Amino acid sequence: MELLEINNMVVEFPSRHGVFTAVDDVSLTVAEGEIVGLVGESGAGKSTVGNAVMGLLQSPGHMPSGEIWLHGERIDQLSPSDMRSIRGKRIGMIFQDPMTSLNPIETIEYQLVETIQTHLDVGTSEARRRAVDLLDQVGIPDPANRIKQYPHQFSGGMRQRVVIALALCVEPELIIADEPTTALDVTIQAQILELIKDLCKSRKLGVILVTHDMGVIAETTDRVAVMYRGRLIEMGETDQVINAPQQPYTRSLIAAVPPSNKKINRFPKVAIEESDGNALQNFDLKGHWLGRGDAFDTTVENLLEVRDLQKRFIVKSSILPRNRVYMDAIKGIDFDVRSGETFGLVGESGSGKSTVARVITGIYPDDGGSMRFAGHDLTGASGKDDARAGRQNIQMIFQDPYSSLNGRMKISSIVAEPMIVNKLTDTAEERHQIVTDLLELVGLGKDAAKKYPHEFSGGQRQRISIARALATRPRFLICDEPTSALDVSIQAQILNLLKDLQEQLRLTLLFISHDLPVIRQMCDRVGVMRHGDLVEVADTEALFEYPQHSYTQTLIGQMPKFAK
Amino acid sequence: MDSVKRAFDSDLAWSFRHSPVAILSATVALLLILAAVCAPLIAPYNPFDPASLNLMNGFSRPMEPNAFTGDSFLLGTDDQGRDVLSTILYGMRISLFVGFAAVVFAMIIGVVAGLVAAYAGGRVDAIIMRIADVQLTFPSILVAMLIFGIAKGFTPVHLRDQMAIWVLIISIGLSDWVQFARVVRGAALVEKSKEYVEAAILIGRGPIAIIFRHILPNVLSPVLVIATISLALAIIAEATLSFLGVGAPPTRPSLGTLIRIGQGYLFSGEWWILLFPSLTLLLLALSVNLLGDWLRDALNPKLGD
Amino acid sequence: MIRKVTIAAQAALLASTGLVSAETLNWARAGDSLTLDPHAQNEGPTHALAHQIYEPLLIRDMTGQMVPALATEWGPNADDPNVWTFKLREGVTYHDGAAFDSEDVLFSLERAQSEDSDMKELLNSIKEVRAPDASTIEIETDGPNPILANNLTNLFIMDKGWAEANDVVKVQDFEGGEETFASRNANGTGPYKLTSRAPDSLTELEAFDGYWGKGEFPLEITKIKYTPIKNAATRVAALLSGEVDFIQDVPVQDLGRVDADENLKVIKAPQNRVIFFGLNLGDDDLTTDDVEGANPFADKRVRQAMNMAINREAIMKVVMRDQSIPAGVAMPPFVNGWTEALDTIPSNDIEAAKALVAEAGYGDGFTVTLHCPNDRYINDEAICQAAVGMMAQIGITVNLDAKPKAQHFPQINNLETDFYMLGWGVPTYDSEYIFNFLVHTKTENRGSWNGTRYSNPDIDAKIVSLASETDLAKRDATIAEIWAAVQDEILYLPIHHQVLNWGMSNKVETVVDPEDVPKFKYFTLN
Amino acid sequence: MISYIVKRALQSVLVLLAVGFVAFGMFRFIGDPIDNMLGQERTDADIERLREILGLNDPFLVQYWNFLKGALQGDMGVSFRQGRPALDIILDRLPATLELAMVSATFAMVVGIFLGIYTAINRKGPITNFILTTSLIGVSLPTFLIGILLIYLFAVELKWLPSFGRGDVVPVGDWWTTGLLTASGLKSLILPAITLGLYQMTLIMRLVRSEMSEVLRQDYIRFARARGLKERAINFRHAVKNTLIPVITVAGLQIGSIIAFSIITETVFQWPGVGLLFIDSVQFVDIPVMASYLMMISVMFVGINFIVDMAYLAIDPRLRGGKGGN
Repeated sequence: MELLEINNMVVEFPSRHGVFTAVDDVSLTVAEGEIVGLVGESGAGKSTVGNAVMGLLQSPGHMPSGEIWLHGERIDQLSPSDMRSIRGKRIGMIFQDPMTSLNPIETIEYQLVETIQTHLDVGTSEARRRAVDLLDQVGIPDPANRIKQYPHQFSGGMRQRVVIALALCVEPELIIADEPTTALDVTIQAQILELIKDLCKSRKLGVILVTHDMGVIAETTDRVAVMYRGRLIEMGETDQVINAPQQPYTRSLIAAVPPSNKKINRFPKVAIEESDGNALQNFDLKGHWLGRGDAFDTTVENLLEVRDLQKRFIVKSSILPRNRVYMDAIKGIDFDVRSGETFGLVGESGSGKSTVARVITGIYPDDGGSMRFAGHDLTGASGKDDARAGRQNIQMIFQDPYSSLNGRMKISSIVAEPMIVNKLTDTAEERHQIVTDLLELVGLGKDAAKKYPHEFSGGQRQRISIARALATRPRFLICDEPTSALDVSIQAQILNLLKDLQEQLRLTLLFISHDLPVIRQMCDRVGVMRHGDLVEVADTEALFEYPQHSYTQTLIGQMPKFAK
Repeated sequence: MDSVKRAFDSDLAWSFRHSPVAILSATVALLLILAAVCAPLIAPYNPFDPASLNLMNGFSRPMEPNAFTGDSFLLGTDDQGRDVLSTILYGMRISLFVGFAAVVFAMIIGVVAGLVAAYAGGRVDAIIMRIADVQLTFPSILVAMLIFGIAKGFTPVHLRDQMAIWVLIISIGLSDWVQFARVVRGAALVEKSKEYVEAAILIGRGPIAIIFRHILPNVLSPVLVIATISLALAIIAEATLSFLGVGAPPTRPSLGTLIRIGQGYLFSGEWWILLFPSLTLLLLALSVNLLGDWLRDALNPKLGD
Repeated sequence: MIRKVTIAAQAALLASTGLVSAETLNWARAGDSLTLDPHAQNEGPTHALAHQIYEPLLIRDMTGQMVPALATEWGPNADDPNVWTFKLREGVTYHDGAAFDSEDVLFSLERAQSEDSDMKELLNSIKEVRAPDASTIEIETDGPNPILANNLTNLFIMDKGWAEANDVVKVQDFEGGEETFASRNANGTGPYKLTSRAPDSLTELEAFDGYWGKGEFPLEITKIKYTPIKNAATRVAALLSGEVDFIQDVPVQDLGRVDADENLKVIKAPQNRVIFFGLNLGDDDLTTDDVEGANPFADKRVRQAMNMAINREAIMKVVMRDQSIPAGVAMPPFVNGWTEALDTIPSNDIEAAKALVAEAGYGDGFTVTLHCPNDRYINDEAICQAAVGMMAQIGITVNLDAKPKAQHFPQINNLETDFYMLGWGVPTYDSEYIFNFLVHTKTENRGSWNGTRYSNPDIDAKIVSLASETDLAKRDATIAEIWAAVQDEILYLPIHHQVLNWGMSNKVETVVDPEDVPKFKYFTLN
Repeated sequence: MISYIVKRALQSVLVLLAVGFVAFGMFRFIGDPIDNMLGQERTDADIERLREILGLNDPFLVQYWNFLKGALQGDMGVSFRQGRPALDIILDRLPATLELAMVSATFAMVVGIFLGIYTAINRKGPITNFILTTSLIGVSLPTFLIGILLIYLFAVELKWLPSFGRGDVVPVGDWWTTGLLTASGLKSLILPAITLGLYQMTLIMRLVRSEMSEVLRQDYIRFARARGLKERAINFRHAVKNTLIPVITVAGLQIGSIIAFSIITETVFQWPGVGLLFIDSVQFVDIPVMASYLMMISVMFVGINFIVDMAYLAIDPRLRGGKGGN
C-alpha cells in the first residue's frame, strides 16, 4: 500500500472570468521513505496539489472530483475537524518563506509546545523536552536556550530548520515541502535539502517536494512529476526524466535549464505552445538610430574601472556623528569591465553586488574610491556634469519585472520617456518610430505600445524593461538579477535576447546574479562577492573549474548540479 | 473609446456592478449631489433671498396650510418661514461645496507633504511628519474653531459673511491633511523602493518629475479612498462646527446650520425642521461612507475573497 | 480647592443615600455665579445666588416692589435731602451665629466702595456713611440723590467680624485673578446657607434655622441644589425628565411642550429688558456698507423707513411665539419715564418705507452688515435673521454677522459696527440709567454703550442735570424731553420687551421676578 | 533605549512649545475678554485700567514670554471668568472628563475589538453586513445630533436615564471624584459614554477588521493551520495578538481624540468636564483657561504617544532589539 495515493484530482477556482481549473486530473503516489518531486513553472498547479492534500485550498478553490488516500484511508472527504487532526499529526507541511512562516510574536518554544499539545496528550514539560530534542535533530545548536527566542532572532536558514521542526514535531508520515529552499541562499539551500533527505531516510517519511528548480529536483528526489498548466505531463524516476524525457514539454523545459557544467552558446528554442515573445527581429542597426548616437570611444580596453569603491549605509541615525551606526555594504573593491565583455558579479544575498550596480549608476552616492567610465569620472555627486555625461551611456535592467515598470504609464510612454528626458529625438514621429522599432527589437509587437504593464507577463515586461534601457542608446548595460523572478523557460529567452542584443549593439554588460549556472552561461569574467568584499575575479571557465578562494569553492561545491 | 471600454472592463467596474450596496449608495449620492447642484432649478423657493421670505409663514407644518397665511409647504417651513425642502437643497449645496473644497484643500496639502516627505526622507521627512504630529495634537474640532476665530479677527467686517464658507473650508481642510500626508507617505515609501523609480532616476528624471509623474499616479488609490471617507467626515465636521456656532451663517444655512437651528425645536413639536435636514445629512454621509467602504475593499484586492 | 471639592462630594454622597427630603428644589439656569464674594461682580446669576445667602438693606420682592430687608425704614432726611437715614432690623444673626449691627453695614458699604469692588459705580454719589447707633445708618451723598435706595437693592451686607477673621476685608480682585476665602465661602444673614459648592457644576444650599424672617415668609423650600446647564435643549430635557424642578431661561419654542406636560408649568412676566437695534448715524461714511462716501443711516428718512419695515407683530408671533411685547421705545415699561404713547409701535408700512428710502436717494438699495449676538438674548439670532428679510423688502441688503456675546459686545464698544443688536435692562428702574449709557455722547464716564455716534450737547447737558435734580416733577419733565428727542431722531429701532419665562414642576408656586432673580424664600410648595 | 526615550522627550518639548505658541497666538484673535469681565455699568476708563492690569496692552511676544514663564512653573494664569488659577480649574474638571473618556474608550475598545474580530472571521454574511452598515450610520451623523437624539429617546420620552450631568459623585483620594461608585453616577455615564465612544468604536472595529483580515492571510496563519492547530487557537491566539499590536497605536491616539472630542459630548450632556469648560471659556474669551486646556490636551497627546511607543516596545519582541546568536 502506498503512503499517499492521489487519484484523478481536479481543483477548480471559480472566478468572474469563469472557472479556472488549477489541477486537472492528476494522479500521483508517494511511498514511505520516498521523495517525490513536483516540478513545473508558475501557474502549473504544483502548489495547489500540495494544498489540496492538506485540505487547505484557498477559498473559493475546491476539489470537485478525485480521491486522496492516506495509508488506505480516504481523506479528501473528511470533516474539517477530522482533517485538522490529520494536518500536522500525519501530514506536515513546509512553506517557502521561513521569514513569514512563523508567528513573529511568540517564542519558538510556544509554537512547538502548542503544536505538540494540540495533537498529543502530553504535559508541558514533556512537550518541551520533545521540542528541544526536535530542534537538536534539525541541527539547531544550543536548543535548550534558543528555544526561548523569538523567530526574528534566527537567521533564514535556522528559521527554515525551525519550520521543519514544527512540521515534524508530531512525527507525521508525510511531509509536503512547498519550495522549501527558494528563499534561501545556495549554501543554506544545500544544507536544508540535505536535512530533508536525512529525515526522510531516517524516519521513513514520504516527502512531496514542490519546486520550480530542476537542480533541486535532480539532487534530491527519487521520482519526479512534471506539471504544466494543471496537468501532469510526465512522471518517472528522476534520472530517467531528466536524461530521457518522453514528452516535448519536459524536453524543452529541461533544455531551458542552464547547465552547471558547461557553457552553451544559446539556449535551444523552447517548443511549448506559445512563446513569451517573438524572436529577435533583424534590423540593419548600422543605419538605425540605435546604432548612431554620440561619438563614443569604444576602443578603450577597460570601459569601467572601479578602484577602492566604498559604500556604507546608516543603520542607526543620530544627530551626533559619533553615535551613528553604519553598515559597510561595499568595503573597497577593485575591478575592471572590459569593452564588449560581459562581466559577472556573483554572490549570496547581502553580499553587496546589487549595491555595486546602484553606486555605478548613481542611484546611491558613493562613499569613497573611484569609478572611471570611458574617461568620465563617476564619483561624487551624480549631479556633476562629467558624471552625468558618462552615465547617459549606462543603463540598467532590474530584477523584478512587476515593480520595474510604472503601472500607470502606457508602454509607449515608458519607452519614450528616456528619449524625451534626454532630448534624443527631434520629433514626436521619430520618437514614435523608434518606440515601435525598439519593441520589435526586443520581440514584442508594435501593438504593445498602446497597452499598460499589467497586460503583460513577467517575461514580456522584462523585454519592455530592456527596450526602455536601450532607448538612451547606452553602451553599458547593467543587468541586476534580470531573470531571477522568471520561469526557467522564459529565463532562457531573455538570456538569449540579451546575448543577441549585446552582439548586435556591441554592448558591454555587467551581469549580476546569485545563480551560478546562469552566470556561467552569460559571463566572460566573474567576480565573487561576499559581505561587501570582492573575494575573487577570474575568467568564467577558470573560476568554475578551478576556484581559488575557499568561499568560491564552497559556493560552487554546493550549487545544485544539473547536467544532462 | 478604448479607454472607456478599458474602464468598463476593469476590476473596479466589475466589482461595482456586482455590489448592490455600491450601486445603491452611488445612486443616492449622485442624486443628492445632482439635486444640490440643480437646486435653483428644482427648488420651489429661493430661501437665500431674504426679500422673498414671509416671516408669518414660519413653523408651517409639512403639507398643512399655515395658520396665518394659508400657504402650504411640502416639508413645512423653519423658524424664518423658509421652505424646508428648498432650504435643504440650497443648504446641501453649501455643505457639499464645503466638503468637496475642504477635501481638495486637505488633499493637496497632504499629498504634496506626504510625497515630499517620503521622497526626500531624512530631515525633511522628520520635519514634515513632526508638523503633522503637532497638527494631530490639535483635535480637528479645535483646529477648526481656532482658525475660525483667527480668520474672523483678520477678515474685514463687511467680508465676514462671504468669508465664513472659505474659513470653514480651510479649517476643516487643515485639520484633515495629516491623514492624507501619512497615507501618501506610507504608500510613496513603498513606491519609492520600487525599481521603476530607480529606472526613472537612471534615465535622468529629476526629483520633481519622479514625485509627480511616477510616484503620484501610483499612490492615488489610497488617496481616493481617504478622500471619499474624508468627504463624509468633512460634511459632518461642517455640521458639528455649525452646532458649535462657528459654521455657515444662518442667512445662508448649510445642512449643519439647519440641524443646529432645528435641534432647538425638537422638544417643541416642530420635528420637521430637525428631521428632514438630519435625514438628508444621514443619507448623504452614509452613501458617501458606503461608497468609500466599497472603494477601499475594491481597491485593496488582497482583502477580496 | 481640594478640600472644597471633597466637601461637595461628601454632600453629594449624603444626598445620594436618601437623605433628600421632599422640600429639596433642583434649580437650573444657563450660567453659574461667578464668585461668592458679594461685591466682586455686578452680574445677574452672581447676584441671584447671593440673594439666597446674603441680604441687602432693602430688596425688591418678586413683584418688583422695594421692601424692607435688613433695614426696616429708610428715606432722605426731611431737613437735609443729602442725608438718608436707614433704621436697621433688630435680632438678626449671621449663619455662623454672629449678630448683625450697624458696624456691619458701615463695613460693607465701605468695602463695596473700595478699589476692587465691582459695585462701586452704584455708590459713587456717597460722600460718607455714619453709624449713629447700633441700629441706625446715615448715608450722606454729594448732592441730592433721589434714587439712592434703588442702588442698594443688590448691595449685600457682610459680617465685619467674619471678614476680619478670614482676611477678606478687601474685596476679591476678580479681574486680577485673586481667590479669597470669601469667593468660595459665604456667611450671610439670608434665608439659606451654603453647604457645598463646585463652581459650574453644583451648589447646595440649606434653609437657615436662625433666619429672622421665619414666619414672615413661606420658606417652604428647605434645600436647594443649583446646577448650571448651559445647553438650552439639555436644560429643557432635564425639566421634562423631572431631574430638575425649576429652570430659568426656557427657550420660547419649548414653552408649549413644558406647559403641556401635566407635571410642569410655565409662568411668565414682562422682563426688565428691552431689545433694539442701534444704527451708526454719526459717522460720515460706514465701513460695512457699499455706499461710497456717504452714510445712509445719517439720513433720518432711512432710519424712519427701517423702523417702519420691522414687522414687530410677526417677530412676536413667529420668532417669540407671543412671548414678547412689541416695543416702540428702547425702555422697559417698569422704568420711570415710560409712557404708553412713547411705546406705540410704528406702523409696518412697506410701501411708505420704500418711498422714504427712495426719497433719501437710496431707491436702488444698499448693503450693510448687521452684527448680532447669538447667545445673549432670547432668540437673538432669529430676530436678526427676520430683520434681514424685512430690510430686504425695502431694498436694504443686510449681511448678518451673528456670534457669541464675547465677540459681539466689544464691537459695539470699539465702534466697529454700524448696525447692531443690543438689549438693555434697567436695574434702577429710572430713565437716567438709560440715558447715561445709551444716549449721552460717548465719553470717558458716560455713553459707554452708545454705539450710534450720536452726540448732542444739549441733550448731554440735560442728562447730566438729572443726577442732582431733587424736584422730581421737574426731573420727570426733563426725562420726557430727552425721550422726545431720542424718539424723534430715531436713535434706536426698538423691537420688543422680553418676557421672562420660568419653567417649573407643578409642586412649585411662585411669580416671576422681573429682574430674573428668584428669591426662594417667597416660593411655596404644593 | 535611553537615547530613544531622551529623543522622544526632546521632541515632545518642541511639540509643546509649538502648541503653546500657536495656541497663545490664536487666542489673541478670538475676542476681547474685557467686556465680559466688566459689568454693564463700566466706563471706558475701567476698560483701559483692566487691560493694563491683565497685561493685554503688552506686545504679543512679551505676553507669550510671560505665558511661557508662568507655564513652566505650573502657572497658566488666572481665569478671567472665575478668578481662580486656570490650572486649578482644569484639574478640578479633569476627573469628570477622564472618567467619561475612559469609560468611552473602554466601550469603544471592547465592543470595537469584539465586533472587529467577529467581522474579520466571518467576512461575509448577514450579521457582518448588518454590523458594518449600522456602524456606518453611527459615523454618518454628527455626534451632537446622536447625543440629542439619545437624550430625547432615553431621557425625555422613556425617562430611563438622566439627560445631563454626572449624577452623584464621591471623592477618591485628595483630588479625584468619581461617579462610578453611585447608581446615579453610573446611569449618568451611559448616554454620554455611548455618544462619545460610538465613533471611535466604529473606527476601531474597522481597523481591527482590516488588520485581522490581513493577518489571517499571513503565511504563519496558514502554517498554523497546516500544523492542525484549532481554529480558535489560530484566530484568538495567533491572529488576534498580531492584530492588536498595530491597533494599540491607533487606539492610543483615539483615547487622545476622545478627550478632545468630549468638547461636543460634554456640551450636549452638560457634563462638568474640561470640554464644557473649554466651550464656556471660548464664549467668554477666557484666554488662560483656553490656553491651559490646549496645553493639557497637548501634554496628554504627547504622553499617550509616548506610552503607546513604550507599549509597542514592550509587546512586540521584534522591537525589543537583541539579535540572538548565530
